[in-house]
Amino acid sequence: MTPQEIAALITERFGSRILESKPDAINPWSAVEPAAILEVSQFLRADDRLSMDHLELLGGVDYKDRIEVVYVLYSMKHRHRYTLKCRLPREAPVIHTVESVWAVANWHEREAYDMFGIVFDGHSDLRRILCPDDWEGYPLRKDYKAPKSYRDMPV
Amino acid sequence: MESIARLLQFIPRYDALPGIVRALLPVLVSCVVIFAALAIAVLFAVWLERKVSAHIQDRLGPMYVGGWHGWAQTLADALKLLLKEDIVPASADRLLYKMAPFIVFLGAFAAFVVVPFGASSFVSDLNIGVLYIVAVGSLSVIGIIMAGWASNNKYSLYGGMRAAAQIISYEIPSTIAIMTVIIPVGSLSMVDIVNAQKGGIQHWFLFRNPFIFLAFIVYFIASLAEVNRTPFDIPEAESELVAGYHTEYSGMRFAFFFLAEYANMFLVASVATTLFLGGWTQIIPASIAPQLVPGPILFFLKVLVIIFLQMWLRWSLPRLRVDQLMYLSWKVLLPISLVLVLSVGWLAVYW
Amino acid sequence: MEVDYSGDVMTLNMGPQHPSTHGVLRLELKTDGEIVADAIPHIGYLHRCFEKHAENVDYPAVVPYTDRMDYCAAMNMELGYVLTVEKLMGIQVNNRVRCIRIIMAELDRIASHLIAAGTYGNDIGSFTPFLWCFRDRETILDLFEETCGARLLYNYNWIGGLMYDLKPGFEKRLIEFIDYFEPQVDKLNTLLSDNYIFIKRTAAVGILSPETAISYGVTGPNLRGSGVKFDVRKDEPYLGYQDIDFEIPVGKGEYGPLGSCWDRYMVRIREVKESCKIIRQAVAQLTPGDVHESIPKRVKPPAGDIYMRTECPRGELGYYIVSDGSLKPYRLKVKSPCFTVMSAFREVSRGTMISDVVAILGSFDIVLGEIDR
Amino acid sequence: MLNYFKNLGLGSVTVLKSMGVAWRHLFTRSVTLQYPTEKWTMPERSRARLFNKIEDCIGCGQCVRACPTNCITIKTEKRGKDEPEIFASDGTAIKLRTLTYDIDMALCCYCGLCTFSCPTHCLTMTGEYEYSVYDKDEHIYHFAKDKLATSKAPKEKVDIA
Repeated sequence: MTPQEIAALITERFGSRILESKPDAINPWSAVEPAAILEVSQFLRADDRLSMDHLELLGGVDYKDRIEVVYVLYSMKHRHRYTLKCRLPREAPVIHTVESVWAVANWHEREAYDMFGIVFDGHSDLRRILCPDDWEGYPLRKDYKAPKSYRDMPV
Repeated sequence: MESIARLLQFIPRYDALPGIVRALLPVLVSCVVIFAALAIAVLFAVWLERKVSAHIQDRLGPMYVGGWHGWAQTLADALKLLLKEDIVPASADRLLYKMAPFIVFLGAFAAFVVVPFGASSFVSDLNIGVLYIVAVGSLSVIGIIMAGWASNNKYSLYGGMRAAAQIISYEIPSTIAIMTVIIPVGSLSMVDIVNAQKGGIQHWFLFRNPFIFLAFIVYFIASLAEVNRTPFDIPEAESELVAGYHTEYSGMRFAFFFLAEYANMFLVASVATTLFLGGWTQIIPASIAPQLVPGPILFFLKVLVIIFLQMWLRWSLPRLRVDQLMYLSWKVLLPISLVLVLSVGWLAVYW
Repeated sequence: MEVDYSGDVMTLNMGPQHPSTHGVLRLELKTDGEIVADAIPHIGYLHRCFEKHAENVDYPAVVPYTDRMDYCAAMNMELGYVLTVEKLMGIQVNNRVRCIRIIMAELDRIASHLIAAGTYGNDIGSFTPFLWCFRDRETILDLFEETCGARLLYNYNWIGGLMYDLKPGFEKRLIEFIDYFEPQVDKLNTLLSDNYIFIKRTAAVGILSPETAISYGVTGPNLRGSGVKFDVRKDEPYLGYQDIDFEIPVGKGEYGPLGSCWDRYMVRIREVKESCKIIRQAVAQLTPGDVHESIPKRVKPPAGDIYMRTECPRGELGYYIVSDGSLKPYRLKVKSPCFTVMSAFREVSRGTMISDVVAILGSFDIVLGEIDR
Repeated sequence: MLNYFKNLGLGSVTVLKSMGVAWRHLFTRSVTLQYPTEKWTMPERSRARLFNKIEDCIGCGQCVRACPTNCITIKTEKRGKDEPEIFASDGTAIKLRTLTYDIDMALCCYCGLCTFSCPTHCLTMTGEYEYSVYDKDEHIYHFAKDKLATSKAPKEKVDIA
């Protein structure tokens, strides 16, 4: 399926819950309403025309006014790719987990939580993954200031 | 021991010494002689191991220390280990922890008492020599379990437990394989067994009948497991258990474990030589060529061949898993060795 | 293996300092005797803030940092990044650059798989293959060194071109090496891959079914070991891989269920041979040209985001770059193949033995530098 | 039962095969290089210790900008108008006097980006790789020191003249 077809398909299915679609961009994407992410993911995974069974990448991007969660999806069956984006408020980024759809999302979401402080609702084991458990702040946020020391050790 | 006792007669005023000293001195001296010989042999074996492994792996191995092909490397290493700090973990069981290496070494060392190195160079000719070796040789299990337990380290504990299970399992096929030799000789004395193989290569038990040849292979495999060599080195499997039961040991105590491992190799090689390769007896029958090489040297050479075989195996095979190890012992080696004993017995009765 | 774990469970910490965790990985094993009831991986001991670094340096200066992610296959790491930025900027490279990149990437793949095979032998307890593999890898590193001056962290692929052109006579030495190397693979097979003990240790262990593999985002040789014929080089070609004739080896489950450790290991060994084939073709396609031709004076991609992936030795390596039109990447996110494989580890290793945990970990061929970044 | 013996046979045969390969390797030539006494020749493109030929340095600071790890520190001042014009060996006029040119080799990541950005090619990576030290501060190489001394000397001469 071409990106245009995918975009048309999910817009048709979810209507206004797809906020914006750019299927002609170099990396075709659709912005999804955060509350609908689980439904959209389940549809993308289960639908035979799409069968996006491979979550290639899940990561956050801090756009200073908002935080985006990016889902890059790929279908091993149809060999096509599509990107979903969810825009979250910067103060309290909360979104439902897609762990139940793609098992790999577990670790990716932990990393996004670790780096951006995005809370994934319903995640089975939301702990920091790369930074120490008692690390303060979310390092990849643009306003992050690196601490001078960690447990009395100079950083 | 007799020859040492005879040598001791040359000490001035030997007869004037108290009786207890005269009784104990030959024992002590022979202990020292065996210990020294064993230590040198072990140092040599370690050097050989490094060289064999290096050349199999397209390397050179130690080249500098001592000049010629790094012959003094192991000596230097041993000295270094003796000078190193002896660390005892804070929560270790101190007494057991300190005893363990010596018990492991004791097992290997004490068994050499009955090994006949030459026609008259042996400490004692016990009439139950083989039984003694089997009994004393497995003493090292106790030391290994002690080390594993006392270190208070989970990896050590795993190593100790694995070693216990492994060594005890493999005692059985190895002992049964030894029985194939005892049946035709009819004696448990090591000296008798060697004497039964005198007169050249065709008289060695290895080549006497095919069943004993197979028994030799069974014994060799089982003995590899008994001394924890690859492919059966699961008690100290470095990729799984770090260093197994001697993870926490350092310095001299570690050196003792190391020494014991190689002394054990020598022990099983000596037993294999004595039982299957004719011990110190000549390779070529006296009727064909003059027998120039002294017995002890010949014995040592035969032992070396087996040790080389052990090293060669070690550097070409991967390691087994615990359950596969048990499978090999109980389901492969044990039935085979039982069949072999029955066959040899049948031959002895009806041939 | 169905085991009742009602007995006492002991926690065994494997790592971060452990000989077979391939770096500083910590595995929290819940063991019942030799059986592992649960294996929880803890990562992050080698976290070097690569993504944060990348936001603070220019586009060309990110390349040395990408080298340091997967230090066993640095050439492929930087290739992925460079191709992503080139795609974002719309730079076309000439044929010579393309062929040299293929040659270098495949040589690096061989070198990386040699490490994988060698250390895997070491994990299983056979030390000799390790040094045989390193001996041959050394020759590859020599080739790299004479071309770009570094042995491990190359910084050779630049945005729009290459650091240096090949030295005269490189092709000849390369073909000589390939001729020498191909029989060595068979030797390795005799020594290790076909060894019965090795097969017994690996063939029925660590089964990763195709469905689990895809769900966990497992890629590369690990996915192909599960029998899924998927290779980015063929399925989403870059660098003109579509014109090169090579096979995608997949696990066939010769000695047990499909997707075992042995399958994954064997896919790598077979891939090495395919890489030799690719190198021969790429050398034949080499044409004269200037490798600095399309290097831009200033790397300033247009605003936008892009995701691109390449097939690196450990799986598909994806770069997600958000550019705001400045000289520095606004956001750079790496999809690391080892990271996703590692998340499947817990699933695979449940109910195995301690020795199997080591075997499974080795068969995944992880590099902690890439997991932790 | 048949399977049992088949496995036994397969096991023995493959073990013997492995041993055979290992045996042949006992007698192949080893690849070891006896390092401190034998050394390999470094290819001319080797990237090891940085070297700055300070006489050619125009103090432009391109290298500082190119460096991903900020291991180069450079401090310059404008040369006086009355000072004689000096040129780098490729003919570029040197307008700045380099007061400090320090490279911290402990921070260097050996990427070589600085050498490519250098307009006069005075900053190069040499093949020198044996420079371990006991104190990590000794890894900071001060290239400008000599220049300072020499640049002061002519000034005095000018005064006298």
